[in-house]
Amino acid sequence: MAWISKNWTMSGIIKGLIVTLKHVLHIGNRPTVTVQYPYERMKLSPRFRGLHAVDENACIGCGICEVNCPNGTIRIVKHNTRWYPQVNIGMCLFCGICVDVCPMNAMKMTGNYELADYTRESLIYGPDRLLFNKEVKQ
Amino acid sequence: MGMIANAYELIIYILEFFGVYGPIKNIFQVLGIEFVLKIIIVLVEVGILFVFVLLTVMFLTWMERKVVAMVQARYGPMVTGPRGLLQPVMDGVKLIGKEDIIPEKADRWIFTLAPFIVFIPALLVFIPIPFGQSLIISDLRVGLLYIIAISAVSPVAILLAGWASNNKYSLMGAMRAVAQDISYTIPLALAAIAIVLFTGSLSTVDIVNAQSGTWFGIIPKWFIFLQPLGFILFLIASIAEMGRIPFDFQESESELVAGFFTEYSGMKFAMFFLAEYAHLFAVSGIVVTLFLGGWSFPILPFVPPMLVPLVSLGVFLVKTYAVIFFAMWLRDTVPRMRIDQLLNLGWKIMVPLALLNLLLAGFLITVWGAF
Amino acid sequence: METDELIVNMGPVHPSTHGVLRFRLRMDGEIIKECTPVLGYLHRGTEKLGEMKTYLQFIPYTDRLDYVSAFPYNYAFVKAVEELAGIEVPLRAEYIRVITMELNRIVNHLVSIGSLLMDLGASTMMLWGFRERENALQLFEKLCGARMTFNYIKPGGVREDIPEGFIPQLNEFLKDMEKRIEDYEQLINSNEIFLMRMKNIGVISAEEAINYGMTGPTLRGSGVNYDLRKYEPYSIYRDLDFRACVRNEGDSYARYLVRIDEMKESLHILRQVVDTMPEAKIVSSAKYGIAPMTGAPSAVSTYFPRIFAPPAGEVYSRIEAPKGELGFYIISDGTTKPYRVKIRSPSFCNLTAIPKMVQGLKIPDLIAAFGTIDVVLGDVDR
Amino acid sequence: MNPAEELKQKLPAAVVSTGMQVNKPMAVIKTEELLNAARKVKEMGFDHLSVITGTDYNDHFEVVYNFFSYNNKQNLVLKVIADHDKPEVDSLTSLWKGADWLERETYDLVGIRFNGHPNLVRILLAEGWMGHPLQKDYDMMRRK
Repeated sequence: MAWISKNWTMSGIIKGLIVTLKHVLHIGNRPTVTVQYPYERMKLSPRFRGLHAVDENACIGCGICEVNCPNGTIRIVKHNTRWYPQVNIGMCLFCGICVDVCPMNAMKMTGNYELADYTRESLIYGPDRLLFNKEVKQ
Repeated sequence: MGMIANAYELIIYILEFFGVYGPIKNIFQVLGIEFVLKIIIVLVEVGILFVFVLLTVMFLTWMERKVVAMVQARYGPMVTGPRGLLQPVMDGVKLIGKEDIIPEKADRWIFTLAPFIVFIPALLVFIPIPFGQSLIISDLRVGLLYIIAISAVSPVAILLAGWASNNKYSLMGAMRAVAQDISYTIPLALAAIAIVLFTGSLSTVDIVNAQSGTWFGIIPKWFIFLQPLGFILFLIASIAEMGRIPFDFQESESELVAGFFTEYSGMKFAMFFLAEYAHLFAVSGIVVTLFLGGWSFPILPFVPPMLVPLVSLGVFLVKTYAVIFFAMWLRDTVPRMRIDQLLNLGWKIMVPLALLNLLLAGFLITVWGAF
Repeated sequence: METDELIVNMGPVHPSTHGVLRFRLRMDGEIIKECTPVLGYLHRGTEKLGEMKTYLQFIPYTDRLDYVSAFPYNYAFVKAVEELAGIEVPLRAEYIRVITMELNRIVNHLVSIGSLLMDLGASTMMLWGFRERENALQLFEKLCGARMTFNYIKPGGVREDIPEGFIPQLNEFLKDMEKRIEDYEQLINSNEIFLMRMKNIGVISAEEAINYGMTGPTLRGSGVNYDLRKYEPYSIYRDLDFRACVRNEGDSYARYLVRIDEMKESLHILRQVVDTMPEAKIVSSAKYGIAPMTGAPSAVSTYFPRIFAPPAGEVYSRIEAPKGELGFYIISDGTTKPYRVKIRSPSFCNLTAIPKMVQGLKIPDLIAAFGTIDVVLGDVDR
Repeated sequence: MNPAEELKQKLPAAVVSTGMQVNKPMAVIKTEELLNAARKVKEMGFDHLSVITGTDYNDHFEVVYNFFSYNNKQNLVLKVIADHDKPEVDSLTSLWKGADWLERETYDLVGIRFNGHPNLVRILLAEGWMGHPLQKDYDMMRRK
């Protein structure tokens, strides 16, 4: 009874109802903030850390990224005649340490984040899928 | 039009209007099976009602999601159909396609039976609800009692479901549902009885008719103006009956996982789901019938008589959807209560208030009668 | 009537245990007679991992302890390493660190309050909280390229300077956030049902809270005016004007209000930081530094060393993480890898008190009390 | 005054040596005197037991207690050396309830037994786990 005598107006709930109604009627609010993902995408920042990319000409295959990777994600493998890193995305932390430590600035991370795949093997990105050629791109 | 009491007569009237009723009736009379025609017409009207209810229920699930989405600055379903309108169909297809799991330790028969016992009363409750002038399956003389009685079946089914699942969460959800339903049917019925005092009849049609017309030509003679306290009590009690936030203890998903239907899947789950929304629609319709004047509206006398059923149906639906929207809106605003707080509220506050309201109603009628 | 006790296993998969926590509840009907948390479902051996990784390699793992607020975890570890090795940090880097940490505090409290109300059945607050969180996450993404696991704060500085357009966006966020907090307060603060659910639930007195080792908002909700930022200032908190948010009731509602107040305080701190931020573009100290890379396409400046071995010694350094006192105990033997890393995680220590808090209450109260403790299971189980 | 020195004055029998842990005063306590020292520490106003750390040094175990006083805003570190073959120290659960889980965790991961703990069972690892992972001779390759 004490509770009802104190709260019989239900002012708190009514206040809440007003706030939610404001949202329904879009008063002072953006109507929707979500995006319809597969059809529209959010803008990524240039620093986004997604799938790796390796500059074909800059990389010297030194293996510093391999040593510094916290999770043992990177292995240096032979590709054609030179040695390049191979990244196992399934284990990758996307921490960016490999980018930081690369002495030739050959490793970078792209904005590609849709990396789901059907097999574990296809998560291993060999040099054939990671390499890019700076001259060709620019 | 005034003589047409229910949908059965309306169908006959329409058939007569097109001049086909006589010949059809003759055929059946010649064959000596006139009762078959009656059964057919009843089946048709009931069929139309059920299809209508199921479509409404599907629409309501969509609407619920859209209202929630609007409050929460989201889109809600958008992909299936225009603005996601066909999402309920897809959900139905998905649920039918799902594996129907019966837990090993469950009581198979009761487990299977329970969804039906929930689902059927949820449809039966529509029978005495007047959707519009002469749009009523059957104007029972004890309509209101029938509604309250039928609504009281679902806690039994919920208890069966919760017990048969052999799951602790289900059982607790079922116990809560029963405690809640019992303690809220009483203020609900008491608030409804106050209306009966005014009308002197349990028939829903009589209740609606008593609310047609206006005072001073402006204020419609709805019982909400005579019985504001009763309306609030009835609304709160019916939200509790519907089992929606802030009173959704029977499923309270953050406490009891999914309450009494934790173990249900596939079509059986869908039946609980449909029953829930059918209940929402029915209870909102009852609120409209009792307190918001049903299908009556001050402009109705000026509508050409041929269109009255249609217009009154429209009026009824607009009012019902307003109540439904309120329930959804409330759901998006408030958190869930606690079960003991709810019972406290029910027994210690709402029942005395409902009795007080009854007293007020009696007083009002006496004073009214004196004038 | 003879009744039986009901043993309910709440979790490890349950909607409101915020992950994979399990409560073993001994119940009398709906009343909890005994609550025993069972942990370890998310144990990943982070402390053992710390012994295997170099100091730099361990920083990404600290992100994954409390994935809701990873910046303070980055910082706490880095601060311990800096204390161990005696590294000076440039002022601008400290400012950037404080920006990230305070933003992360807001994010954490948004998630905390949101999930609390979700558990209470009000899904709107959760979605609204995530709406604002999204803006903050976009700021994080702009800053360091990741939305939740940052690996941004490094010994001796930060990974990169703040990008262009970051400060205006931050200012916009601050302005927006102020209005949003008003919305939240209007939506829930005085909601009668919310008050019924929160007031006098999970009460813990100041003495008990201290005795149980509770820290952070849970401690301040019990009336202990203690904030490490204030009374053991680290980074640039010494120069900032803010107050520790304290409530005296010690119940769930007090803890909730402390979080709301802290968000406002964080906004206040952020505004000061943005206003007084030094212009000098030095974000990494060069004590152990190697020469900066030339021709870097992005602003990735790698001043911090590839081979980094602090002197032998041990250090326990603690900060005020959003959830409470976060400490890293690092023992170095002079090699490139720590000899021992001990994480004093706030969630773990705060969770200690839950059996005491909920005894004699009901399952819904357990959820309310547990929600206001605000644990992240990655942090509890490590 | 340095609380470690103060403790040494009050309990000269218990304190082996005092020093600093970076900027926090530290006192090394005799193993068997830990409970007494802790009681004294609590009387001195150190009401917050921040963390308990156990470390395996191959030839001995160290258990480190970090205390903090909310009233005096002081830190104090207690260190106890435990025998490597039979690592046992007294439990502080009777003084700080927060020590309960911290000690269980230390037992679980480092393998130090706490005498007088009411419920010294594994907390993070599964029941029946073999060995204690943070011991330096723990075999990481063995399947559990």
